[in-house]
Amino acid sequence: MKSLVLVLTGVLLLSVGCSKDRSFDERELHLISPEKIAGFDPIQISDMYSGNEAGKVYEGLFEFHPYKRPYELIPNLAAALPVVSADGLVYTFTLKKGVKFHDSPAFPDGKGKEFKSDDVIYSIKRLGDPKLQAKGWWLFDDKIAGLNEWRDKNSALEASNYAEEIEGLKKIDDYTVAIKLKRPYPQFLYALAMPQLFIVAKEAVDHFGKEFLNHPVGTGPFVLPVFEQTNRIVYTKNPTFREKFFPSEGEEGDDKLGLLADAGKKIPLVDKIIVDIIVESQPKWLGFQKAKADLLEIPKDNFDSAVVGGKELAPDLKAKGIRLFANAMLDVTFFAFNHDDPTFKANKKLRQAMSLAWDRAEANKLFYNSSAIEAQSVIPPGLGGYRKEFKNPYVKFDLEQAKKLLAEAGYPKGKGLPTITVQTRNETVARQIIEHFAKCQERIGIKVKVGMNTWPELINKVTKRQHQLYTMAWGADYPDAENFLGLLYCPNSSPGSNGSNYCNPDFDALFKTATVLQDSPERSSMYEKMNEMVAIENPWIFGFHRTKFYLSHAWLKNFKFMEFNHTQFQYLNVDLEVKKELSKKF
Amino acid sequence: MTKYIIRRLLYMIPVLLGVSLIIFLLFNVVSGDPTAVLLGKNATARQMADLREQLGLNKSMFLQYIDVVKSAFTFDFGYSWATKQEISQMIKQGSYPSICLSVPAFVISTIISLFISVFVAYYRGKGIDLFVRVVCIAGMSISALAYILFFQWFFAYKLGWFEISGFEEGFPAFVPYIALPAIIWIVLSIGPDVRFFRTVILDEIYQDYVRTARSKGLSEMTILLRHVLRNAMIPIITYVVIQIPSLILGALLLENFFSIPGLGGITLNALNSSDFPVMKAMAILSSVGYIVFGLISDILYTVADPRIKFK
Amino acid sequence: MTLPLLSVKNLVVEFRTGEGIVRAVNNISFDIPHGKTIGIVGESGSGKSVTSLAVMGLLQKPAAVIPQGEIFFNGVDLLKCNENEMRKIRGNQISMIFQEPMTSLNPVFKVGEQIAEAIRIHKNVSNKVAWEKAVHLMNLVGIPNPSASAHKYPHEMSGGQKQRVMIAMAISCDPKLLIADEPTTALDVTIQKQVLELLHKLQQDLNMSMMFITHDLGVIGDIADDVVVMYRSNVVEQNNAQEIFTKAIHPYTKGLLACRPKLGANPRRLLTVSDFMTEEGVEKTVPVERIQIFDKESEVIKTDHVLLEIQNLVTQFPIKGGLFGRTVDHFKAVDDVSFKIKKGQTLGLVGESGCGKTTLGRSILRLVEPSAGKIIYDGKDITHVQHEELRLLRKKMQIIFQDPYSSLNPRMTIADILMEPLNIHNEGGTKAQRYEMARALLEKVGLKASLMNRYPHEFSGGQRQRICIARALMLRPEFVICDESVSALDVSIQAQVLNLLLDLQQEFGLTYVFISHDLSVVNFIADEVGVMYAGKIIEMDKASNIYKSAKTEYTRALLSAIPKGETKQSLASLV
Amino acid sequence: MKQNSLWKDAFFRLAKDKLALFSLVIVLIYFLVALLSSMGLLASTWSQEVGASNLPPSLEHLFGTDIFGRSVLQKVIRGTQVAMSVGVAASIIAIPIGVLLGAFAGYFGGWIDDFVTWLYTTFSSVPNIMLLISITLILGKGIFAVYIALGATSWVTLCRLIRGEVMKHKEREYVQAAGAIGGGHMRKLFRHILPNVSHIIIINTSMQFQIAIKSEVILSYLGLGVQGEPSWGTMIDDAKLELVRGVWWQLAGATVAMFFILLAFNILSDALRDALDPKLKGK
Repeated sequence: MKSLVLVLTGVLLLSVGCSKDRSFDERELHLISPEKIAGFDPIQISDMYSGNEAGKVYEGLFEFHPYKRPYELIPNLAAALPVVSADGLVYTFTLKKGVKFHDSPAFPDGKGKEFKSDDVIYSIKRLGDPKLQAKGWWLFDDKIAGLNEWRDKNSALEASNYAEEIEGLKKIDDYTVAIKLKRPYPQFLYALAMPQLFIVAKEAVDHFGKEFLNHPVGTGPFVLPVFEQTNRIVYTKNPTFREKFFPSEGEEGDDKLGLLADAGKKIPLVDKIIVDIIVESQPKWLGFQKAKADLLEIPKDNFDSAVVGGKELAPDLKAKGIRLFANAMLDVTFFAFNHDDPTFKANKKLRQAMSLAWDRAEANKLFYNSSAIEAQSVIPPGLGGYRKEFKNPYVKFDLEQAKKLLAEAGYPKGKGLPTITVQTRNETVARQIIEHFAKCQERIGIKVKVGMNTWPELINKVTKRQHQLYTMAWGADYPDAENFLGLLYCPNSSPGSNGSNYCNPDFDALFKTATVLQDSPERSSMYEKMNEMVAIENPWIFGFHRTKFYLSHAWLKNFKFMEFNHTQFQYLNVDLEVKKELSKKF
Repeated sequence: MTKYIIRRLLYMIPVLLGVSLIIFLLFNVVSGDPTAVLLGKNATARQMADLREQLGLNKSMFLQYIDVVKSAFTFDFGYSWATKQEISQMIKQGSYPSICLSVPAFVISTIISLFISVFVAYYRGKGIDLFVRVVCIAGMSISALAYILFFQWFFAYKLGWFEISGFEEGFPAFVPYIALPAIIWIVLSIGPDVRFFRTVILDEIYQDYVRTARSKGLSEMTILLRHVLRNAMIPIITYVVIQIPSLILGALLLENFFSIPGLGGITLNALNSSDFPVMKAMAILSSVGYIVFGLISDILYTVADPRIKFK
Repeated sequence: MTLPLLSVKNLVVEFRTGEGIVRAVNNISFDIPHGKTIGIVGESGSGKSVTSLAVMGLLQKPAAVIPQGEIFFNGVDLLKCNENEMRKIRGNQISMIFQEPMTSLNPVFKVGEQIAEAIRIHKNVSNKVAWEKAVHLMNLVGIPNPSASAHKYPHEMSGGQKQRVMIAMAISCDPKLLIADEPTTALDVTIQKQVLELLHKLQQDLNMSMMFITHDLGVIGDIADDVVVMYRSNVVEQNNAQEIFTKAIHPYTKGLLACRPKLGANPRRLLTVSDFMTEEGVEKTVPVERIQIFDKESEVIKTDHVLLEIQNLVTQFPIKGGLFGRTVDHFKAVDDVSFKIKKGQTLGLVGESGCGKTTLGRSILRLVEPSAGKIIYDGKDITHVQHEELRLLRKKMQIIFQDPYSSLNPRMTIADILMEPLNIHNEGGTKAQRYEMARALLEKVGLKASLMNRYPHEFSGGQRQRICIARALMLRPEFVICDESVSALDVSIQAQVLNLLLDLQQEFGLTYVFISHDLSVVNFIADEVGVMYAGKIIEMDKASNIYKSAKTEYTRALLSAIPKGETKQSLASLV
Repeated sequence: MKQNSLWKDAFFRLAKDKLALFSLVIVLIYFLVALLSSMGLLASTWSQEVGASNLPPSLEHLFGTDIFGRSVLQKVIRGTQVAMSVGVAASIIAIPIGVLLGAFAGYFGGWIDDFVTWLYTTFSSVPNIMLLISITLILGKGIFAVYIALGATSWVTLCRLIRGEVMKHKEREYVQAAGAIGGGHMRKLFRHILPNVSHIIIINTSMQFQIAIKSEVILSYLGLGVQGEPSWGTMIDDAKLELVRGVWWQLAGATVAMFFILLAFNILSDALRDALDPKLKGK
């Protein structure tokens, strides 16, 4: 038995000793995903991290320009922007020619077939397939002529009939598709850039069946033959990838930063992408510092060790050539009242009092290292509809006024008000934010309690309207304020995205008119009006527009913060010389 | 003997039915509507209703129970709600890393604990015995989390002896990854193990046959290793074998912190996404493991203890 | 004169306990010459076992301390040997057998292996040779089919065989001294006799010295050359066996000799140690002869009223088997037993362990449900009465169990224990009155009333048995079953309890069924004796007749196995 | 001779063991702290700010302050109340179930025994952690759910132990004697057998207590535990994030508080077993 222990210890030490050295020959990109990846079926994707992975192997008709800001939609699988009919309902797309799907056993003789208009129609139909209950269905629900009818018809059938033609999805030839909308949908093209609308091949879906989600067969720059439920995903360069070149334009100043150095080169620029899934923040942080990853979204709790005084990169990190990226996000955090609850619905003053009692500056300091912007209303800066000058009179810290309003609301010093439970996700920071909120409310006499939920439970409570107050952050799906304003649109009430069930007929009327307009100064001013009108009503307690921080090692080239970054990774590059040189420091 | 095994195997049926019942009560009856989990934040009411129908949630309770029972006997657990993956496939893929971590850790910790217990039993009542006991108890009284946070930072990062996190398939590639979590596992389990083993060994040391062995002129160490340990093995085997099914689940926190893609991580993930089919599958899986290994430990009894004869 | 093999000089052994230092052996000295057997006799707690463990160097340290004394073995002071040296002596030159053969063998090793192990330690021989020697030894100690039996595990052997294995192990290295600590106490009387004979024979054949420890002077007479009598940690008398038996000097020895019921005489009362000396150990001056000893048959009042009649009683236990634990067969513990007891009489039931006598006793009381036959009590068939009727029956029929340690609830005070029967049957008036009754009865069985609020663990075995008797009598029963009620007691205590039982029978007019494995005890107390064997009563007669003219071979074997309390010369002639 | 019951006797034996006595005192102190806290006499102001955010331990703030400037010491005390209440509640639920089922099964045997054996085999077959997680998940979180979940899992061990012990005692002669004097089943079981196996309850409770405390910490850490009140688990959860910033005192406070009560319970349950279980007497 003793010898057994010796042998085991020996093996242990030996293998620890010969742990692998880094290679400097291959252009490998090392990334971290902070959440588990569900799978690679585009229509089932609902989170950003799964979208990022799918974006390495699949492509949509459009993508966002990697460097230009504000975000600009550029054709990806489409050859150009579509031709839109005068009534804005019919979009005609021309497709790129010669685009090949990945080689896969799904195709006859294993060679990837060419991408054609049938694939576009199939991929959209698939999103509406009632048998699949796609998570992305909301994007096209009641949008495309004939698609909802097709969906209803098929829900009674044994298997959905894809052969049936749909009025709104018309193949004109192999490289031209015409899509007819039911009503104007200005966000339509944005939707076509989203992971849910990545193009898949029918052959692959049929061949792999239920296992399709583990066998991504796309047209994208990287290939992944099989996805296994491991914590490491390794992509290799797609050898049959079409001719796609690095852009030569960007935002002003990008060339000075060296972001456009690779302009005109064929992409992708790296041979391999290795994604490690690391959930806990300590190993993520330690791993990055050991150069196990090239890029890191700074976990909030490691902020102080990375950033000195909220601005400068810590000297020890700087010495290693590490760079800091800080970018405002297109998001908003909020405490949403349930307007089904008469306590809140009729009582604007109560809502305002609670908003005034919350010390946002302190919260910002505690939770966001003072990097976030206090939200005056729903729309984040960077989107049309946001007006920098606008200040919500109830987004400030004023205990006196809060107390006054609370008394006017009928609850002097909080008397008569029951304890309010705020529902949130079971995450440490989420809990702490509410604890802080509760502490603030206690000052004016309102008792607040934390209710922790798993994500699905929280969704469940919100959709079933079983909450008083819940807190959440909303990130943009696409760069259009409609995505934010819709959160307060009455017809979107639960189970829709308006979890507060707030209804304001004036707002709704404006929303109806504005959202069918194409992007224009006129629309923006309507958005502004809505944004400010709803702000003083305080249907929510507005929180923050947050900032995202990234750290990258010196050898990572071409990285620029991107809100919709599914397709970003093909543009990244690794400088092997620098890596070799700097690696000595780790 | 064969009859006994058959009888015990047959007894698995009512226990499995019971386990299915508990799981059914917990996940099908008491718990709420899963459709929100499946459809994400932008679900429509219509979609939710359709999905309920498709998932068979409108079926009668009895039929739903039958489904649970069926899965307990066929191991066909269906598909995950959160990831849409086939659960048996997830289990298959997840068990390898879990086993890579848990089996060596378990074997080594058991062996080390046995050695320490024999050692302290030899010096029972002396200072060293008290010292080891106090260290064991003190070690048990510290939160596992504290060990994980500190060890990862110190041994993997500061000293760089091990990989910080991750996993690779194949021996010995996985060793640098599992070594540190395995060490934490060992540190965590030595305390309770030694405490239990020591008690068992001391129970035996005061038996009459030990006096007989002494009167033969055997040395104290020989008595401990040959006579006492052999008898103490009987309760130790049960204690050890019954832990094996929990090894399959791995260590939830360890796997999470070290990014080991094992069943523990899957379970934790399922918990966080209210993925009931996966949680059901894990519960059934570990219950079956528990029952099977319970039987194995009973059979091993006969090997260790000639007095027990099963009819 | 040659040096003795073992010489114990001024030995003192003390134990450090939580309560302080307890002296277990107080300055004793004795010798064991070459080739002789020394018997050490004394009741439990007298220090005799501690002495033997001190010789073996097996006292539990650090609790046990030897502050003084010397133990010379072949001229070497064992107390000065270190552990290594002691190990070479242990099992090799001095070996030991213990009281409990059931637990003294390691249950997970084959018996052959356990014997061979002892050989291997001390003799440099191969495994094979050691095993062969072990088989040979097993043959020597009379285990049938030794080469097959060597492969058996201890649990597969009977108690007697196990003790033979222990003996084989002890003699495996031809020791010069064999210490036997109560080697036969746990065995049936017929087996006891065989083991004694075996030990005696081996001692003679191998020319060993033997230190034979027992509480039973009767046994020692059969085997020892010299006897050392220990009492309360001291040696009170030592002499050669003949002298001890014929002219004991110390009152304790006299008491021990007198208190054992003898088959020949049938006295009304037994003499006890307390007849010879006071609690403090001072000899009583009243001449022993002045204590009256009657022949009991002459004066016991007899009636012809049959109190209990048993007709063809069968009690069987199911033997489970098969796939689902069905009952495949039955084991008949009591097999077609019939007898009658007249009021005021005592029926003795005697037999060896496993003969069904205990089950019979419990069947009569319906503590175990009989399978067939009839129990007729006071003219009424009680075989199937239930509930209230059965409860009322409990008032009339009582039982006193064997083990005084386990038959009292350790969590109840004596007062609670004694009053409980009254509470159950709601008798005896108020609580105070019940308490008074309990107190009176406690005094009647010879315990002080001041002990009422104590807990059982504070009492000695004999005292506990008195409490058990008191509890049984609280409801004034007519009929009492004594199930091995004195078997667990030291001989001198046993005599006291037997006397008490007789006194109570006299006073309350009780009818007893007295169950025991000890024929001499049964013979003393019973009017009529039934001999049980394999669930049946094979012989039944008046006590004196059984002794004088046993009809069955088995009874005669039982009788002859009873230690005679005579010296070993007589035994030697038997062998 | 003193007039001692076995309990008193055991207590005196325990009292002689200095370490055990010390542990007992620690346990009592924790109970006292928990009691005072629940009566609002201690740490009632835990939710108030006492200083700046994340102040390290100082004379003024013994355990430092947390992210909101609340006193970590007060949070630890409040957490003590939660931890102890969980232990107590779990025992209150588990003891009656475990003892009654175990006693009936052991005493009556037959189908009752079959049923109870089946019940606890089934319960013990489902891994505890799964059962805990599912129950809290389904009962909707909060301390009440934790009570129920821990109660529902901890009766099993007790039930099995009591059943085995009752089976042993049922054959003892003092129980037979109780039958012989006319005592019925209930009297035999409750008056005679149960008091004699009650030490099992004590020993088991002291072990289950620490399991309950540990489980509460893990559940709270997973976000399934106590809501809106400080518990050691949530404090450790907080600390997980704060540690890299060098804020170690919250973790230290909770860990130290947990360490001493677990240590005390561990030593105490060992000592209780030695003192109460006659089998181990003198070892």
